Amino acid sequence: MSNHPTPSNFWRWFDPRNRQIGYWAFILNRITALGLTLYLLLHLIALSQLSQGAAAFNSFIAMAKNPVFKVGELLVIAAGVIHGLNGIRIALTSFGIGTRYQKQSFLALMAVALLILFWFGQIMFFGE
Amino acid sequence: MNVEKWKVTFVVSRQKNQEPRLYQSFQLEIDPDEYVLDGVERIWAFHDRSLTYRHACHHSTCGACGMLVNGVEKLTCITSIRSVTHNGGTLKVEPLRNFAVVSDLVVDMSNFYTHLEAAQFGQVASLAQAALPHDADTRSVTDGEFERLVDCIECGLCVSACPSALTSETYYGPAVLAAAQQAFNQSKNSALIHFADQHDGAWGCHSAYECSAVCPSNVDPAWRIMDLRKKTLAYRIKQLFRK
Amino acid sequence: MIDHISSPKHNEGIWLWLYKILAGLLVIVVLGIHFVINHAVAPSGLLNYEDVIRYYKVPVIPIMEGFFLVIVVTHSLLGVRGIVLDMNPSQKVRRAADWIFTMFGATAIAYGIWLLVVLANR
Amino acid sequence: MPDQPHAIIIGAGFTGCATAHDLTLRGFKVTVLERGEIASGTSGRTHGLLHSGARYCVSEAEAGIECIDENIFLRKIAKQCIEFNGGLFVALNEADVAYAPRFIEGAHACHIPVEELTGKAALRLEPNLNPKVLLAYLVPDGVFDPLRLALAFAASAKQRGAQFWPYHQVKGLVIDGQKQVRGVRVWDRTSGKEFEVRGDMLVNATGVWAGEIAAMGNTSVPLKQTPGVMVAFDQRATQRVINRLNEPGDGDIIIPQRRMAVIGTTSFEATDVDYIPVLKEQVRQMNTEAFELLPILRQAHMRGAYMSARPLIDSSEEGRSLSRTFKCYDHQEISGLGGFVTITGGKATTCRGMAEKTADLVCQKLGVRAECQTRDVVLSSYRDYYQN
Repeated sequence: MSNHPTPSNFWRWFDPRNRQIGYWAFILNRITALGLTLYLLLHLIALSQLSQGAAAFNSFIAMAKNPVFKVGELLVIAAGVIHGLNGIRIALTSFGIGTRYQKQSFLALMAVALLILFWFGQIMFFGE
Repeated sequence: MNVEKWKVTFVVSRQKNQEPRLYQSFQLEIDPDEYVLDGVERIWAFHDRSLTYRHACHHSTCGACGMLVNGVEKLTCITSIRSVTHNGGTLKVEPLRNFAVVSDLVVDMSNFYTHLEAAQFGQVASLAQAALPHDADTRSVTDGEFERLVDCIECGLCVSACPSALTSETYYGPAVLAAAQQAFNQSKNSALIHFADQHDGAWGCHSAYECSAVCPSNVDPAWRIMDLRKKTLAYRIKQLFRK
Repeated sequence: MIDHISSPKHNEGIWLWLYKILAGLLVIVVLGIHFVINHAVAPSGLLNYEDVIRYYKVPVIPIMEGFFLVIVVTHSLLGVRGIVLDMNPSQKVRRAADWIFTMFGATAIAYGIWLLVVLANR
Repeated sequence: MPDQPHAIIIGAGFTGCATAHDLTLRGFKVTVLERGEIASGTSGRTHGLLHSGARYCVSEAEAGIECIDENIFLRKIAKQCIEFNGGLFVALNEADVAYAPRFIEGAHACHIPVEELTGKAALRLEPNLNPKVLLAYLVPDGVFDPLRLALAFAASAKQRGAQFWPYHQVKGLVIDGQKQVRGVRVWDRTSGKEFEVRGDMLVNATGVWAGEIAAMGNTSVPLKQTPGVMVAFDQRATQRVINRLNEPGDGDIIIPQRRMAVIGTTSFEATDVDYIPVLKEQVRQMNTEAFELLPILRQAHMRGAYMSARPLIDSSEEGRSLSRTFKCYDHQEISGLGGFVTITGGKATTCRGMAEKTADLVCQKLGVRAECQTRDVVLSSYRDYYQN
């Protein structure tokens, strides 16, 4: 651990100790960004199944219906919703809109994110 | 007169000659209304003369005494002991993060000051220009033209709390960008837009808002960075149509 | 003295940043449309091959999905590039990273569009 | 004598930094040793009042004249860290009004420009004043940032080659067989190492600690260490410095600084000034006096309280009436110790003048012919101090 700025300090981006709400938003944004990028990569690879015809794709979908995959899928949706809603906040505050209410807007948006996730969870696990 | 006394253990970061950091404990019996800086000064005066720390004005106008107190950036001269610990408690004092340690609690801020100077930031401004638009605190007390020392005391707390400053020593950091914003308001010098328009400038900010959370002096650097972004955008769009 | 003050590093100027923000907002919009259409056009949720192929027969769909692919890939790669820039890389590392990001993005987009063309023609 | 004489200055407060600036302008090689950070002693802890001299024009014309002269110089050379909005001397009762004729007379004698105002006019200028104000005088007071003023002098000196060694404490003097100071033994507190620094002249600019350094050479300085308390409130209640129109007393000056109001001060004697605790009783008494001037501060929040010890020249009187002027001592004359001078006393406002007198004495002792140039040389940006 170095006291002066150095790339090897990067893990401390994710250290929320003694930090406030805005920092939590930053950490969530960065984690979800990295998670979604990874998902994008996997998603593109998975979709190649489509090019290989009906059988390949349908068997992949069948596999994707098991609960482990569903939990993974819900995580992706969570990341997307959090990153997206927080992204709206960052975009607006970056143009000086609501900058002074960044804490309140983050909490409100995360409440919305929770509601959306409950809704998705409901449909995905108990919907059919 | 009866003065309340607390027993407080100061845990102080010690570091000399670039050796690894050690923590040394000092037991102090101290009036809880004294400030953390007073505690540090007592340690120097009565326990260990080799302790080094920065300080000057003891009333939050110079910005020299920024330290981490229990992990949080504080201007120690106005942080009362009562507000950060309890009787019988401990109080951890460390140097600011994101600066190289010179000795014990002293950090090297030369890079920071070089950047502030490059941002063409003056310490004295008119009352209107020294204030934040959403905080009219010092204006309109009296009529007439007055000047005052600006809010930023260049203490570096914001840099210590900034996640972007953790990994990049060339990132200007909140105080410098806030300084550029204020300088641009005063001079409208487009060189300041070029200064801000890069990843080391306004785009390296990731909106964690910790700078504004720890600022002891009402600068609201995060707000100023966002304002600087807006001004940069307006300037660049205007440039597009001028050509 | 530090020389980067006199010579600014134009590694992320306003336009790339603005693009990243706007692309991010567009991703949200398109994703919203995607979900609505998804449920309107294919109520079962595109979970078998035939549904997917039928979905892509609607002419606007491949165009929308292609657009979505481009903004999602560029937004995410610009974001990751921002994280790399936060580490204050040397000029050499930065150029190498930029090359990798560009190649990766171009490959991903080309591959995605090829996939769209294949599906739309089935 | 070498081509470039080498002066060692102990203490990087206002006087030390200003003397370094003056001596480098006169062609000296300068090394400044400071046991703490720049301005970490009395200098940093001043309230930051750039005196017009009016505070002393009745009791001590000499100090009053020094202040107004230096006030004008500093406004020219150190504009970068001065709020110059003027000041008011305010009369709240008949006793204050009775003091006015002496005040006017003193101000004229010291050629300090003053402008008389009725109570009403004063309230129009500063609405937060006690509405009981009967009479007021406008004076050219100002406010400076203490650390930055010292840094600006230090930066200017550094740009002309002066070396600053903060966290270096002097442990002893190096004296040769002819009772001549040749240098000092220094303890580097950042590394723990001890070593010697040699020079042609030693300047003791340690202010309130001047006696300790002098004692290392078995010589002395007549000095009284008189601390006072100051309190900062989080409201800039006025734009001008507010002074009580009367004899200097506790809590009779209120200074606007950034977004604060700083109240000063008290006066008592102390022997150990390395750590002076803030005495709550003094704070309470002083606040009561200050609230008389600006009742609005009763509702303001106290931001900080601190102690600062003035070095006052001892003419064996009580604290308040000690001289506010400064003195430059040649230890050759005091105890026959050569190569050693002490500068102490004075006010922050007069630091440039103190440096001039000190540098004059240093030049005279070393037979160097060089004129003082500090009256016109605008100081470098204080931030340059941190550039290598």
